[in-house]
Amino acid sequence: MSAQAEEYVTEDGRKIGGVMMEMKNITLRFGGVVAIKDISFDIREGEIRAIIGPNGAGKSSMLNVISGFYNPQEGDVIFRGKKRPQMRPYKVAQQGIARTFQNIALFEGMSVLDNVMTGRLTHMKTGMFGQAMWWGKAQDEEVYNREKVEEIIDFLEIQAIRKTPVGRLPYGLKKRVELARALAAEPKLLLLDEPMAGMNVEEKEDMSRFILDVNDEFGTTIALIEHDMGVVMDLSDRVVVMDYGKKIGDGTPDEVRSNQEVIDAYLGVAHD
Amino acid sequence: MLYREAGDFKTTYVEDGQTFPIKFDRIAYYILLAVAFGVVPFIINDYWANAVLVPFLIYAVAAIGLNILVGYAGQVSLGTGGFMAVGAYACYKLMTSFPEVSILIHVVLAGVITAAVGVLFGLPSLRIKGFYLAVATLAAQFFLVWLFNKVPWFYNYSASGQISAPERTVFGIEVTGANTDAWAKYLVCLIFVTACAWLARNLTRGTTGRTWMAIRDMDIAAEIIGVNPLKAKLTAFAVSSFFVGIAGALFFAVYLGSVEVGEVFGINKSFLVLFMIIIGGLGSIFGSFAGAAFMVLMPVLLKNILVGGLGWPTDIAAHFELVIVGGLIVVFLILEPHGLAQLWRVAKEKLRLWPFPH
Amino acid sequence: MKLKFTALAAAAVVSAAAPAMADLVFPSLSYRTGPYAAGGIPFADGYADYFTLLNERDGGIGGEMAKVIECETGYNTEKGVECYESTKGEGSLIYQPLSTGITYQLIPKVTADGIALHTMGYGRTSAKNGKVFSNVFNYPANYWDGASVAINHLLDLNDGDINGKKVALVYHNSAYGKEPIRTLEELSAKHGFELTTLAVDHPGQEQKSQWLQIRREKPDYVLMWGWGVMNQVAIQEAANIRFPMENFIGVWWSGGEHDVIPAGDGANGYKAVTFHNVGSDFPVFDDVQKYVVDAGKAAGNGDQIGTAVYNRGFYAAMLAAEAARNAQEIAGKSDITAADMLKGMESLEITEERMAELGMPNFGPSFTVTCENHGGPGLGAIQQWDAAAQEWSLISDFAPSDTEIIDALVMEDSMAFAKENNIEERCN
Amino acid sequence: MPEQLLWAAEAMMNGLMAGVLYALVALGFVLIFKASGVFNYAQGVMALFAALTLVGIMDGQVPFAHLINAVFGTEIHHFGWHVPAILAIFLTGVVMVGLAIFIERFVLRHLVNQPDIILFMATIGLAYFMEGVGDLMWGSEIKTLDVGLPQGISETIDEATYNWFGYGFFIDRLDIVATIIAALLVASLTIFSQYSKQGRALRAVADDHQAALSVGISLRFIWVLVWSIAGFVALVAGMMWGAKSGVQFSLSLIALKALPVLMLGGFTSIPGAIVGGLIIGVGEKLFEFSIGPLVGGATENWFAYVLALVFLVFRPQGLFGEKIIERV
Repeated sequence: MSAQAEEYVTEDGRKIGGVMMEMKNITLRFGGVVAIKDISFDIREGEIRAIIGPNGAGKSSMLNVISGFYNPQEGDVIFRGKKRPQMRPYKVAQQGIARTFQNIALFEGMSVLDNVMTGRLTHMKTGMFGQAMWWGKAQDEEVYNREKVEEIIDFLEIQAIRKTPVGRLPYGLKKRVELARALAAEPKLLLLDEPMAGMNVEEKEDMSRFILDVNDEFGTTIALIEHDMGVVMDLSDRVVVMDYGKKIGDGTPDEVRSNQEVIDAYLGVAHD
Repeated sequence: MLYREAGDFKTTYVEDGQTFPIKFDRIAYYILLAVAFGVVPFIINDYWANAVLVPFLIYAVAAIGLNILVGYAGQVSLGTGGFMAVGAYACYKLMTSFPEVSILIHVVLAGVITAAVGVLFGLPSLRIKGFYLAVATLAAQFFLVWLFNKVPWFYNYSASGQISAPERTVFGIEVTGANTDAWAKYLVCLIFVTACAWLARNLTRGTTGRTWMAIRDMDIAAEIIGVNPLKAKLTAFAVSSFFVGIAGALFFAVYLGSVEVGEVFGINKSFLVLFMIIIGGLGSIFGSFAGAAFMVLMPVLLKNILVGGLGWPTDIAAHFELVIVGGLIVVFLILEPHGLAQLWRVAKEKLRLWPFPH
Repeated sequence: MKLKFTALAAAAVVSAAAPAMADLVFPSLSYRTGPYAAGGIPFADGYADYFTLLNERDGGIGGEMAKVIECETGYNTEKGVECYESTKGEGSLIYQPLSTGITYQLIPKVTADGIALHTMGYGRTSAKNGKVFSNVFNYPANYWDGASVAINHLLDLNDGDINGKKVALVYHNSAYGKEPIRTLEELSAKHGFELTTLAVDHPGQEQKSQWLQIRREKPDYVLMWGWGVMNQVAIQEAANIRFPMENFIGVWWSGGEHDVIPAGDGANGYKAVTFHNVGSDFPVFDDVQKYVVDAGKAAGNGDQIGTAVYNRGFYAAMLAAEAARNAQEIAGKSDITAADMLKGMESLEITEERMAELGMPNFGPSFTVTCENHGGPGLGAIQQWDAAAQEWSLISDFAPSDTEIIDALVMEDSMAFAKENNIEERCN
Repeated sequence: MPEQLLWAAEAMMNGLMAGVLYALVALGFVLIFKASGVFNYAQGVMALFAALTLVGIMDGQVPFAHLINAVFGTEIHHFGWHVPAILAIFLTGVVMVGLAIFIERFVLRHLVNQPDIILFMATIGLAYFMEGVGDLMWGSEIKTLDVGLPQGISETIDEATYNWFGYGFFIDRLDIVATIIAALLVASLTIFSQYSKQGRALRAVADDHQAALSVGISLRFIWVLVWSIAGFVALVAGMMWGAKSGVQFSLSLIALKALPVLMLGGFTSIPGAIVGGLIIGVGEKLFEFSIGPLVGGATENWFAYVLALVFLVFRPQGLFGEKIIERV
């Protein structure tokens, strides 16, 4: 386990709090295949936590466990001090956990604006009947949330495309829209599954900036999976390293970098 | 340049979110409403009402309902005929059990009952998807028709098994039964269509609509961002069935006056309404109207041209009608798979630029 | 494109709405397409041919030419409504909608519009009560008569005693198919036979279960209220299980040539109830051959003459023409209106002499229609199929049904209808 | 009660026989869905069209006679010859291949890469179109189809079972023949798709369109091929049903009998179609036998669907599908 203090302030002045989410001895199987094997780690309030590892290490499965999409056969997920029972993903989302996807999962038939507005569904309170009547409560709510969404659209600099159908956008912009959708939920914990996959250097820089800004301005806790080691080491406060479903390293970027097991895994030393 | 949006700026989110953001459209819409309510009732005759307008309006309600389910929520249903039957029989039972209550309330209640039945048959949609669900809804279609045919309570134990709408009035004007005037039938249906379209528009442009579309486009992602798929799918079934039930009630009470379930609400009806929304355009309220108009008018028009105009024998004309309607459907799908609504959109975009295409 | 469409629509509607008076208009709501076309085609041909004959041979009815406006319904209720609305403005005298669904549609409409509706052997049975149904006629026989005539035939076969016999009813699972059940239940109570009912769901392609049950339970007689493909399959299945065909009796809608021919020799001996005669052995058909078929004016190929359903259409046209003639006499003018036609129908009298005069001796029963009784006496006969000769023949005379039971049922149902719709009794 | 059991066994046997026919129709669906992803609603109308054509050729009917007569005032109906059944079946097969080419050329080719529902709708349009053309070509009256298939109770089975159990089972000889033909057809289709070059191409396309294209398989050829095979399957199905009821419009409704089979067996599984067909056939017959009398009968239409529905709710992957692991 990492040896840092309970609460501290980073060099650039961000406040890292206590444990927000704790994964305890998680094991996940698909039939006979073990995707995650007895992994434990935690995510702290306000930090940027990275999960890295070679292909097939079980990183995405781990993220899916956090977001409630997969239910682990063994182990507990503890969120803000309470053990989380098995719950459907939408309930997890309602607890304030939002995410993006490795292969973009936008709603292709809708405009950018509508996509981002779906991110605010967890904040919409008007009942069906009120919506059917529209005038009054539903409209007020719509306008209020539209304002919130417009803030995020401004923040991510996608104003020009807000009425464009998502299907027509290039890859990089889609990634950004997906981030916007996740941010619109005003999450406490934001999960990013390879936010920079398939991007060129410029786009990566943009995305890194957005991620840091999100963490900085909104104080959002972020857990991300990324392949680009440079990016990971720059961005994150702490890193979990996985290989073949097992945890082989956990700590600050510097600690992980010097971990022999991690080096072996990345340099491809044969498993015995 | 008559049709344009340049200079038509929106300064509030309310204005930006309205149904017809372009001024020209708005005016056209109000004129259409004014003509529909203010002019047509005075010039309508029996033929236009019974053969064209009333069925068109009722089918439009059904098409809006099905479009919510298929076009917005992405759950393909082939049970429309069965759900219309629920609306019709619910309306009949209500009309005969509580004759003192207004028929308009009965129609709405019939919609509510159908919504409940729709939710029941929508439950499998949580586990079954795509064509499998489409075929599964046929279970509803066949079972409901069988049920209404089999259980005499539904048709008040009448010897014939037919249900007939008794005469009912609204503000002293007959709206069901034999002596209803053409304009009264038309107006009742028009009111329901307008109300339904308005409700559907409100639901689809707001939170509920986005929930449905999210489920349609990618149900797994939708659930992960916080959409309760159970609620989203079941509300889609409920709202859709509500409209379809209203359409069924009107179909029975106002349009036909008497129905037998197997004949009127058979599987052909399900396919017909599905045709309407696909030809009209999935996920479009306007498309529901366009599709209903196309499928109601086309056969009447063809018949009048082939038999009335060209004097062909009726059977050859009827066969040609099948060939032409079938052929047109295929041609339409090839030319514009997104339906009449998309055709209209493209035409409008062209018009915006006209006469300066560059 | 849009303009053209509107123009076409307008043109089409104008042509549909333009009134063309002066002739006696007999609209024919036919179904030459769809699942039931096999029955619809010969009926429509027979209906049209009779009026063509009158026009060609006699110069119309009482000097007025008869005009048949055919409109294709495809047995579809909505199309039927369209047909009605598009033809009623043309001075139509009488509608024969040929479908129970369309009949129910039109009952209130014709009543409001003052036009006569004749549903011969189908439609709403209780329309027989003219006190309640002012504009609807169903002479000479209805479904309940048909059920009773079939049971009477069984009584004849068993010297008047069918106590303890087992009778099964195979019926189309629809309003039409359920029509005879009530009557048969009453009759079963009266005569002591044991009734089982077997429903066949639309369309009736698959009837193994029903016929296996019949084979197990071995009823003495099987009655059938079938329609469409159900008829052909039922007759084939009956032949397959070796059910004695002479104990298998269908209603008239299960008694066409097209119902039995697909089963080949297996159908030999099958019986059906009918209210009109069969075969082409009538003098009038010589005239049809001469004035209609040979003149190239036949509605069909001319090869349907004498088939059961052609004759039914022909008979329907004859009754309509006779009613028109009667109406002309009463009104004292030849260009009668729909209101005159109603009077003509309400006092129609078909006698043996009149039918002989028309070249149709014993083509149907003789009967009279009154204001109270729009259904005639309910006379029916039994026809039997000869597979070798490929023809039907009547094996009984037109005999009355059990009016005691049926009239009570008619009264009950029509009164319920009157109460539901606040109709005052007439003819008092 | 042994008698009840025997009856149930008899109902089951007949259900199996009916199931084979359902499987045959379902097979037509599966073939097309596998190779082109099209849910071919027109399968039933294809059966009708094939049977109409078969009868028309056998009786030497003039195609479009009614139309020609109406337009030119002529009186032609028949060529005046009778074509032997075997030759007529062959010629009908040729017509069905022509139809497949027509469909590929004028419909499918223009709808590549459209969503499933659009393709589905196109086949409904096609169904209307073919129904109209079929009626125009051959007329809409009922035609007797006699290609020499035996009909009626099989006395051998009746006697044998009577001697064994004291109750003679009813098995229709037509059903026996149909079962044999269907079995042969299924076997030859399996052999064809396993061992012939075209069969391998077919499976490749079913597996992955893009990959198949990239190794030089002509998608168009494959489509024509499967639609031809489906047309031939439709012809066989049309013959079997048409022999019983005569060839008429209602033949097109047999498609509705195949849909629950597809749900149960899956749209892409040939063994699924066969086993599903048998389950549906037996299920609906047994239900009608046991529960039918209690609820008024005529349950078969909806029961097949409800059975498939309930099954799918508990096993969404269908009969032979792998357990679905959802991914994001």
